[in-house]
Amino acid sequence: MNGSDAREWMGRFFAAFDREQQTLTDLDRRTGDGDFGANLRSALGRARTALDATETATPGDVFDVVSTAFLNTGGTSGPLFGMWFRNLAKATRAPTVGVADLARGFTDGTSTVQRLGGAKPGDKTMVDAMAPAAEALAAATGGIHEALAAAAAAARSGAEATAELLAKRGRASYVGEVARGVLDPGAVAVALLVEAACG
Amino acid sequence: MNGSDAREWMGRFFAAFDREQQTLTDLDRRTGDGDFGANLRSALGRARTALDATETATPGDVFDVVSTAFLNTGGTSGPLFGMWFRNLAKATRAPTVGVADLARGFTDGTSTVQRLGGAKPGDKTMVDAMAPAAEALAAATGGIHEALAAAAAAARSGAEATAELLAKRGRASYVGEVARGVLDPGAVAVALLVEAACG
Amino acid sequence: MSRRQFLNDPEHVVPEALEGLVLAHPGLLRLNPEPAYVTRAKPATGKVALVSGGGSGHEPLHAGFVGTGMLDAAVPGAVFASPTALQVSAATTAVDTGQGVLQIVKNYTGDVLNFRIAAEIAGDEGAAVEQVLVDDDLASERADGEGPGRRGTAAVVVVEKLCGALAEQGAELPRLARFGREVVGDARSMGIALAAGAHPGERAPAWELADDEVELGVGIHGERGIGRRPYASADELTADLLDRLVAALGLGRGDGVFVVVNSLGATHGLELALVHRAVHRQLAGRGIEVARSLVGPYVTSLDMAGLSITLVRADDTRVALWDAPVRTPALTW
Amino acid sequence: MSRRQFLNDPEHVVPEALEGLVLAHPGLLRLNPEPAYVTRAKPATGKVALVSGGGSGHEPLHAGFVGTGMLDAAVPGAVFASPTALQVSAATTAVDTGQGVLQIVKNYTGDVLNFRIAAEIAGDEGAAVEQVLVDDDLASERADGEGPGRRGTAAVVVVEKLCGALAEQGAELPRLARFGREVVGDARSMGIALAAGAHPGERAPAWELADDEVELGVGIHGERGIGRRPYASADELTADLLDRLVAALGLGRGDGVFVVVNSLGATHGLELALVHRAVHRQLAGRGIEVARSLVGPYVTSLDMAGLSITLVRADDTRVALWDAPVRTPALTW
Ligand SMILES: Nc1ncnc2c1ncn2[C@@H]1O[C@H](COP(=O)(O)OP(=O)(O)O)[C@@H](O)[C@H]1O
Ligand SMILES: Nc1ncnc2c1ncn2[C@@H]1O[C@H](COP(=O)(O)OP(=O)(O)O)[C@@H](O)[C@H]1O
Ligand SMILES: [Mg+2]
Ligand SMILES: [Mg+2]
Ligand SMILES: [Mg+2]
Ligand SMILES: [Mg+2]
Repeated sequence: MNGSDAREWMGRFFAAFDREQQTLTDLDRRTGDGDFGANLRSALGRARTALDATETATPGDVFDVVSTAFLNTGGTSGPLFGMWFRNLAKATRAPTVGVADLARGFTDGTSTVQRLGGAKPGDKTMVDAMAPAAEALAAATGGIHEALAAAAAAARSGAEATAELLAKRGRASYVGEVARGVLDPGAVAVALLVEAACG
Repeated sequence: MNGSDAREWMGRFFAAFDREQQTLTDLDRRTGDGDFGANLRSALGRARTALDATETATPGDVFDVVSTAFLNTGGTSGPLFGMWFRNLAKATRAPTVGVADLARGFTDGTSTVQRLGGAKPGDKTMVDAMAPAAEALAAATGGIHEALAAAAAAARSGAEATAELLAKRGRASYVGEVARGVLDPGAVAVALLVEAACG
Repeated sequence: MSRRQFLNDPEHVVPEALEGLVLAHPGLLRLNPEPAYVTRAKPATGKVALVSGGGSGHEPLHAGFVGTGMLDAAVPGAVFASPTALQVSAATTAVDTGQGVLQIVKNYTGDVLNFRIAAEIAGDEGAAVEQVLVDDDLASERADGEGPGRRGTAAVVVVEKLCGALAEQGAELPRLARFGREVVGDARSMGIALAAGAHPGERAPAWELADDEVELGVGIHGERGIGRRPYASADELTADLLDRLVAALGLGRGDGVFVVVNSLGATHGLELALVHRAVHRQLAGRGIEVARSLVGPYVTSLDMAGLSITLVRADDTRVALWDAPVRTPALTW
Repeated sequence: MSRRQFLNDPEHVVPEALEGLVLAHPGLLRLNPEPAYVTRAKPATGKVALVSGGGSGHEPLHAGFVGTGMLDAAVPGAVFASPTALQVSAATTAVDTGQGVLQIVKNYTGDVLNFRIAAEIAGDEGAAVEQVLVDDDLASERADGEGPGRRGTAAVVVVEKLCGALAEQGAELPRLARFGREVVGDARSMGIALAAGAHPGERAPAWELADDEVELGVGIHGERGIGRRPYASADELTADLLDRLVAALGLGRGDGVFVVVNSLGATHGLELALVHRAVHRQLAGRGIEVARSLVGPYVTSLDMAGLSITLVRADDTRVALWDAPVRTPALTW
């Protein structure tokens, strides 16, 4: 994956979010405070504008821009996504990066999010999609496309599984049983992100 | 008039006020803000207590105590009466005082009230009773009893005449024609005061 | 809608608050309980003493401005009622050290009467007393010059600060009085309210406004103003007040002013700050320079939701006096 | 009942107010507009830098406490919302002069998260960063210790003052952080409200109370408290709060405390002063000495009609730090 692949990945992610924004907002309305779609839109809008205005060489350059956009956003998800991308950027400073680099970025990103947010897998948060995606990449043996496809599938099924969980962290923890059966919007957003990597 | 005569005068004034308090309040209710009775009661209550607790020799000592009580009172009438009594006290520092001393005290007191309050005779204020009383004393030729009786009559008719006047000063000036036909409470209080001097 | 306050007996609000204030500033203030007045904890010597006072309910005015570089004594009346003449004369003689006393009096009938009497009494007792009458409230100006004249409002803080600094420099009483009167002549204020306040112990605000109206030209005693105008943005409301103030003072390009953006009680710091921004920008747009500003609650009207804007002509002398050190509960630099 | 505020676009309240604040204190403050933070006009050198911040709506907190003897930078978020991680990290690296940075953070999930991220980022860029988490609000304490922990409220001003003074004396970062955490451990606050405030641009208060009720244990974001209690005299309400605070800190005869009687927004100076009198008398009755007090609006919750009482254990070292000079818009001596 080189710099322009990374750009295209982000472009597909923006487009996927545009399609799913309303769904994500509805999920946060049922499990949190309903601003997840708006928080993400402002972060991604800022990312899109900044990428358009910035020369980037390596994938890391691209992810730095996206990280900054998220870190300039309020809410809980903004700064956590920002730190996830920041770790991904640190692992992808070469002009062309491979599965091992991505795996390291995903893994470091996930552990940073866990450390900062205090959520463990199973707490019904974005971590429930991040962690399986990182594991899938780390375990991948084939080429980058197969690895990313495996990661995307893992993220999606992690996100799907959040429906059954009771939230332990974030606002959803305040509503308890009411959120049972509802997907966690942060985890769904992670699934969209990793799926977008597959082209 | 010696110190104990002055004390008795004040005692009769307190008693007259107790009788007329409600009437005075009603007059202020119709021409001003209705607190004249309460303002005077608090000043005279303080004067009564202070006189009971204070040794006095000359009439001036007595009037000083009353002056202080008035000057410790709010409203417009309190400080004006206080300064009137203060002038009377300055003129009556001898152990026994005569008509000339009283006339000087009344005259100085009236001009101080006029200077401070800016009211002229005919403005429907306490001055309309004070000024004729002072003039009557100044013009008196007989003994102190006749002089005080003449002053009392002059104060009373000055007070009665305020009914016909339109107020130029004080709160009564805000109500205009509505106060026509109503006596000015400050002027009535002056009449009570001077009448009390007659025993 | 009903208001409540933190209080015990409504009759005791003022003495209890005075006690609480002085307990918060033992190094700055002393309370004389009877008659009630507040003086500096460390009395000044060798200077003209400054005394102000008036009704309570305007806190931090006046007791909050007692201290080095400002007042020597403050004399509080009951809520919205003048202190008595003997309170004022007692405070006046207490702080006189032989250089005389400047009394700073807001123009209200009761205050004027009681301070004038107090000045005579203190004069009889040997104090040289001069008075500066503060009458900055543009809303109460009458074209025919009749009536009691403009009310005294937030400009009193500027007068107390500048005269306080000049007194600290050793200026003599006549010069101080002259200077204070010049400052007053160059000061105008105007207030605006979004909601009335309520008297301690009373649960209804003094008056109600329609949702789309604001009260223009309010004073500091809960009185209604000179009229209503439509509610509008802070920038527009500021422009309305500034237009009048600038015209009244005849300010133009190149002039400098002190600005006070004063909370009338319940107005939040965010609101005051953004109104100050509007004042600054609009004056700059007219070529008028803001020399110094005060933004905060200085002369309140109980818990009124409103603010006043004061402009006072500034020059180099006055700016130097403004910048001179001051150390009081409510103003320190 | 509907509230109104002085504002233009509700979205622009915070940047406009920041501009207005800094214009009022050009000698003290500088504004970095993007990302938004406020620093001292004259940066300090050779000392640990202090950075605080959090949601807006609490003015004068935090920008009002930037200056000599207190903060080096304040980072404001939107009303009641954390500043972003990059705002905080930008302010942190801007004021670091090589001695490191102490971040003072009120305990709210968003603030904690963003400050923690900011600390990592600033750390990556070479700044040594330590944090003091302020969690003084007794009402939000849970017996089981679960949940996000006690909220950070008015004790943050005491922490900023004392740490600010210690930093000015040249204390090193680890010692400053340790000291700050000790002060926090000795600090508890509790709030009480007579009426809720309203968000800029919103016309209804966040909640309504019955006429005979007060809200006990309110925070500083317009949340309801932990319960209602009957309206009562200021002395009784004060006793209710003090009982809890004294018990929580285990205070007894011979102990000394700092006291903050803090307006939550619309509470008048008269009310605050008389509550301070009650605090003083009631603590004296328990043999507890009030070493120093602050009485006024320090950490507000928009225009809430309410107040909080903070007690912080005082000792000679802390009193000396309290008394050290401070020069900021909202606290100066
Ligand atoms: N402590 C946490 N750790 C990891 N992820 C979290 C945590 N708290 C919340 N999240 C994620 O953030 C999402 C909500 O984000 P957002 O709406 O921006 O936050 P907020 O709760 O501040 O409104 C949740 O769906 C969840 O995935
Ligand atoms: N300017 C004035 N000069 C002289 N007497 C005045 C003046 N204004 C008011 N008075 C007197 O004061 C009386 C009212 O006194 P009071 O009720 O105590 O005053 P307030 O109007 O302050 O309530 C009036 O009846 C009138 O006699
Ligand atoms: Mg949300
Ligand atoms: Mg949210
Ligand atoms: Mg009356
Ligand atoms: Mg009256």
